[in-house]
Amino acid sequence: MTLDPEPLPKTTSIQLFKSLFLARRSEEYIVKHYPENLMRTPMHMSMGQEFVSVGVCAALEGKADVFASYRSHAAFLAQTHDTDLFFSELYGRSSGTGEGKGGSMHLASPGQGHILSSGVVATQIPVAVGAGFANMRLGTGRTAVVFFGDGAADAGVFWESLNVAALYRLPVMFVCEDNGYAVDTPREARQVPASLTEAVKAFVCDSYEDDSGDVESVYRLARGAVEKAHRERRPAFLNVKCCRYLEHVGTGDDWHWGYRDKAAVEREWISRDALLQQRVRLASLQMSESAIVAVEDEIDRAIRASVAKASQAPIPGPERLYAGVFHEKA
Amino acid sequence: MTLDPEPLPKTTSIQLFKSLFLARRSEEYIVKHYPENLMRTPMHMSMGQEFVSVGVCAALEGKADVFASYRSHAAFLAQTHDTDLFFSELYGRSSGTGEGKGGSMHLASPGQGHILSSGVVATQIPVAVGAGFANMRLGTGRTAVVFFGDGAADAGVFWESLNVAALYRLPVMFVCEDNGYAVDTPREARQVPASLTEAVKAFVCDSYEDDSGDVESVYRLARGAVEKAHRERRPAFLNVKCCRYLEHVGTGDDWHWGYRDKAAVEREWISRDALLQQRVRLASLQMSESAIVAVEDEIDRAIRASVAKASQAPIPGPERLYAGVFHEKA
Amino acid sequence: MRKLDYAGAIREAMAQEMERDPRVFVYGIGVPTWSSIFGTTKGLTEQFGPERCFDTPICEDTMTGFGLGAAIRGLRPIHVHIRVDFMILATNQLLNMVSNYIYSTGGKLKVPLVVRAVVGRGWGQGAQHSKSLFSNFTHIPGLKVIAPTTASDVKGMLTAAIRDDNPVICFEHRWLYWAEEEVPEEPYEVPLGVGRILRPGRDVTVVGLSWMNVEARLAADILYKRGVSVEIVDPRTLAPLDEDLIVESVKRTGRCIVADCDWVESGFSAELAARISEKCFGRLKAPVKRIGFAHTPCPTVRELENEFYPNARTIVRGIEEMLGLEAANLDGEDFFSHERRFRGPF
Amino acid sequence: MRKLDYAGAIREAMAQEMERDPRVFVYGIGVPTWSSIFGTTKGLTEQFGPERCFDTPICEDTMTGFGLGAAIRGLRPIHVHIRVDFMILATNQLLNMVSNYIYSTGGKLKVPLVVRAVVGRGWGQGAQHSKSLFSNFTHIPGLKVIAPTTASDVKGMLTAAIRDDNPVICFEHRWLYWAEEEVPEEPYEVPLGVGRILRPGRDVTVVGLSWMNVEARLAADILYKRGVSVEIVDPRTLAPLDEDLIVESVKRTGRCIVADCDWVESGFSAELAARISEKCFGRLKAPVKRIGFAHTPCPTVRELENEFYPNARTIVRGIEEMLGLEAANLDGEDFFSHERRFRGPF
Ligand SMILES: Cc1ncc(C[n+]2csc(CCOP(=O)(O)OP(=O)(O)O)c2C)c(N)n1
Ligand SMILES: Cc1ncc(C[n+]2csc(CCOP(=O)(O)OP(=O)(O)O)c2C)c(N)n1
Ligand SMILES: [Mg+2]
Ligand SMILES: [Mg+2]
Repeated sequence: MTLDPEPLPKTTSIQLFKSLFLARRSEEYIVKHYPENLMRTPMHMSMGQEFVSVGVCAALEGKADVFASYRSHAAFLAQTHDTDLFFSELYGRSSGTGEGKGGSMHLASPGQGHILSSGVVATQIPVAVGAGFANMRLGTGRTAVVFFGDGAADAGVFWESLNVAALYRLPVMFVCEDNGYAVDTPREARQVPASLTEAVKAFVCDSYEDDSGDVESVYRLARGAVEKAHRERRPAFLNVKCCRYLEHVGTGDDWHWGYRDKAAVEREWISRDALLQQRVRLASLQMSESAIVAVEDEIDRAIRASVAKASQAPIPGPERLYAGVFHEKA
Repeated sequence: MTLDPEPLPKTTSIQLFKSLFLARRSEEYIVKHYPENLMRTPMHMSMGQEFVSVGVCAALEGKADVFASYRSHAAFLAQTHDTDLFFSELYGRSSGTGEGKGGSMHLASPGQGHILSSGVVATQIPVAVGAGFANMRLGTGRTAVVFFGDGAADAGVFWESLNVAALYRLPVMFVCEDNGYAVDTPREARQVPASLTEAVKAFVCDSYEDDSGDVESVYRLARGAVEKAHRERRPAFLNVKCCRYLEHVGTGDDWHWGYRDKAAVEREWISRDALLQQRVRLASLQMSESAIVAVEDEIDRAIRASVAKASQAPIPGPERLYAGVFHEKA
Repeated sequence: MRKLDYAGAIREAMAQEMERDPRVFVYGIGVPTWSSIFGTTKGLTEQFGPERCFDTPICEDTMTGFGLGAAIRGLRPIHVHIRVDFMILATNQLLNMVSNYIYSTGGKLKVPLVVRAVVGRGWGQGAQHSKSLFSNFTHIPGLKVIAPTTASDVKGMLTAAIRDDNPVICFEHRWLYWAEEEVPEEPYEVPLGVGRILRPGRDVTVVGLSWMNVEARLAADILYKRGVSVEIVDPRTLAPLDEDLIVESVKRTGRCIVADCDWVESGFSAELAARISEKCFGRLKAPVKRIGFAHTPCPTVRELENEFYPNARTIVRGIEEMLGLEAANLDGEDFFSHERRFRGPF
Repeated sequence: MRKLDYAGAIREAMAQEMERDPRVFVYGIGVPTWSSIFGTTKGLTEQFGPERCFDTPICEDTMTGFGLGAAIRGLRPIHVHIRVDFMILATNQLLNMVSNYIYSTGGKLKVPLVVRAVVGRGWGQGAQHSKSLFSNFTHIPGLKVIAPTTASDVKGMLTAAIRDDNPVICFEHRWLYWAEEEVPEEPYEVPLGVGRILRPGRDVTVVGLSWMNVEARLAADILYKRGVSVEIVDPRTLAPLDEDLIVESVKRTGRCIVADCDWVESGFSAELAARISEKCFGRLKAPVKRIGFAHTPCPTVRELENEFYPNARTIVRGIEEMLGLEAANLDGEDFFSHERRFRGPF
């Protein structure tokens, strides 16, 4: 991977920071308030990994159809920036996209390009390929993007989907948020290929790897990749190394599980946290501390406002149980 | 692939010829008599491809647990040499291993190492991996061998199985009878990897390709591969190019489908038919025509005897319908 | 009116919808081959191009997710499986994704996906090419399930399915492909969720599923000669079910046989029998009887296959027993039998 | 006798069988993790080594075929799925391979494979972590299906399943894992295919499945105070079913409610209702009533979940209606509710 030496426009750097901060702060809110037992849905936190989806979604400038896993808080917010919908859904309110029926694992805002998250590993991958097919056939100019974990590459459907996307010459973006673990099982205990990035090359796609831990690096990579994918009419595979800071599911940590070393994780990842890095970068771009804080405050206010709205939004009434099993004409 | 320059022992060459002839002649019998509508089971003929399973099974000297697809007449006979069981099953008699319940697509003689053929593409592959695991754990010294078509490599379960076999360090033999088509769909219309043989290499297995069309070549390859698989404790992938002479299912030809060119097939494959080649080789090894004919006659007699037995064997009575859904203690 | 067979009616429904709506496309393993899924997809590639009628690699799970993705993003896919046994590979996508994509978005998404699955008896199909599994899908909320019996129904119902904004699984018994009927030439819809009385009668109701309606008609003809009047109700759509039609019929006749071409245990016949028993409580002169496959994997050998599969004879015997009639000698009857008509290899 | 909870009873059954028979092994995604499938596999890796208790890649279809292959070649695998929703990925191997391997060889092969699948309600599981799907497997000949309710039953039945030479799917409702009971320490078998009367009664039979037996007991306690005597029958094994026990009970009480923790339509409750209606024809004072999930995908939000899931209240109301009693005020009742006990995250 070669880094583009040109610096990004400052507005882009700020945009990326905002997006990272939005995801991080939203999850910090969840961590704090989850014990109140009002968000009664499992939480698979993105914390630490946000830069992957933030970088990719920003690169696609909204023209993405995003498919993601249960771990998709960051992807959802990176694509939609919609904390109203996000918190409404987590709090189980009528104002959520799934009116609370989906919860954290099934975030959806198709109109904004976050189609639907899925809780069954790898199931979202072929759906993205089909969406890519529709985009091609209908000439929408949109790009189907699928986010999944390294665990999803254990599954045959990943290989099938890559094959189909390449066979039908679809510019689908396969983005692996490679945090090295499926729950507590390291990749090496599940997959024999020494490198996924290398293994997929047999499937006529462009394969990229990024272990910078840096949102701008991912952004550049994704921009180049999507451009090439459309030009060459073939899928791109982005393997982005990252680290999940919290436990697999839940809002606490998991050092007591003993499968990974706290000190090592802090040294290798948390110390160069993507959000922190980006904040430092803004400073180096002559953005004043007060200007940065102003940005942060605005986001914090937006989150508080969304939470307040969500808390006051109606809970779906029992009559909604049977509604929406089939498509309801508007 | 390097060919062993040492000639094989003459007895081995004869053995391979016998095994090839047995499969070919058994199928020629089927072609002739299928229109009588007494073998009321679909027929996926091995004709043309027999040298693959014949070579591999011979190399394993009986110590194989064979799993195969619906196209497994040759594999069954190569492993068991049991035309009694074979024809009994095709004629739907109590004396077949499945007392006729299995038919052509579900040939089975577990005691002789042909475990069970399967009619759903690729389904037999992971089962072979499990058998390989049992063999390792129980120290049986046997080798799990799975035969499948190039179509099975479209399926994710193939990639999953390869991964699992390599991960658990199992010397499973994955043998692809690569006839280039799934029904009438050529491999290029289904798979993007330019070469399967190359693509699988990412999965920590030994990968071999053979396009000799020669049973002795396959035999040598398999001998080396199985020895290495056990030594290195990892799976082997053998991609053997071959040609299905007849239609996908049924006993006729399929030139009228138009997906392949008769003249080309005759030129590239039928003209160097493995059985013919092997017959020529025997002659070059100073085996007299009359000795060869004697071998052939003996096999012909065996087939006729098996057919006669099968025709006289009892048809399972209606009380057998409900028998054997669950294991029946002997 | 011109006559058309069931396979032709399917082909016509798809072709007309493809003509009408450029978003409709058909795909699946073997779809554009020479044998073209029993002729049901014949010529579609030539007519609409390989982008709208195409073959796929052998990966049913992925290709179902593919259909879902195409459906929610604006196309109207028809995915074809030459055996329901192969659709089983797509169970994950159908049960975990397709069925709840709409609900999880509060009813806002559309999933106009049609999945066609062939069922039925052939030439020694054996355990892996013979399943029906209707109930494994009617059990799942969010899926519509249809199983048309006649050529005119299949054309209209498939048309309705293609136009429906929800996932529909269409089960087609291969023996029906040859059944000819007068079928209107222009496109039309037979609404999903509406059953049909195939034959009115007084003494007993047979609720037939798919091919078993053909067997039921034959049974009814035979019994008619003995003065027994059989009503045949074809639900056509299995989910959502037209319960009223069935219940009204059974209330009238007081007796019911459910004839399914699937296993009885936990089959769709169980659902029917349970509903009818409940809704017709006190009106039944005899318990509801279920007819279906023997509870074994399907054997290959013909003699056991004949025991495995129910047919008109089974229905006749069931009705005789229910009415307390003596078992008639059926030797002279000419059972319409595709075992005889059908030859190998598949 | 010492008390043990259901999770501990499962663990003990597996550990004792692993001790007794070196061919037994346990595997599945997350099996040896810290959380060890709700504690049911805790310590087994330490005790028996990683060759006999191990984790796998995320590929359920392959790992099911793997179990089949190991089973027919001499081992006795136990494959664990932390949700039945993930076992769906293995439908192909279970329906096309595992269920007919024995039959296709004329009953000669052994397939001593146990598959454990967790079902049940958690903390806003949503549509993809909440299924039960009992009937999708009881529908299939060649599979045994069990769903033990009590700790002593699960130990004995799992032991019997491990010793069985046929494939057995064991459904475990996660709320049962905490249920304590006196459980014998030594290994023992509770034979498969034999049901159990959990509570004798006179007025109405509740046939409960899995967790619904706990709800049924609570309902029975409530109704007892009003002079209604409820009999609870737990089939325990769903296939093959102990029909006689159920039929005898319903013949005695004349009334029956089937309480399932699965969808009703085409569910196992349909099979039960169909059989009971048939076999108890003329002896029923009211139609058999089925209770189960609402026919929708499972919503995540608690308030709709509460509508989706049946419980003791649903059973009480069902019985009141069946007996023509007025609906009692249940406000004072302390419903044993794991929704309250259970906290996130999963
Ligand atoms: C098909 C399937 N099997 C098992 C599970 C249980 N499960 C949930 S998350 C997970 C780990 C997935 O790891 P990865 O794909 O790397 O994603 P990450 O959680 O690391 O983001 C597993 C095994 C599941 N959801 N789906
Ligand atoms: C899962 C599945 N999908 C579809 C089919 C239908 N089908 C039967 S054979 C076949 C082609 C398989 O080709 P290949 O694996 O190359 O084997 P070959 O017939 O060439 O020996 C197909 C698609 C099937 N049996 N199983
Ligand atoms: Mg991961
Ligand atoms: Mg092939």
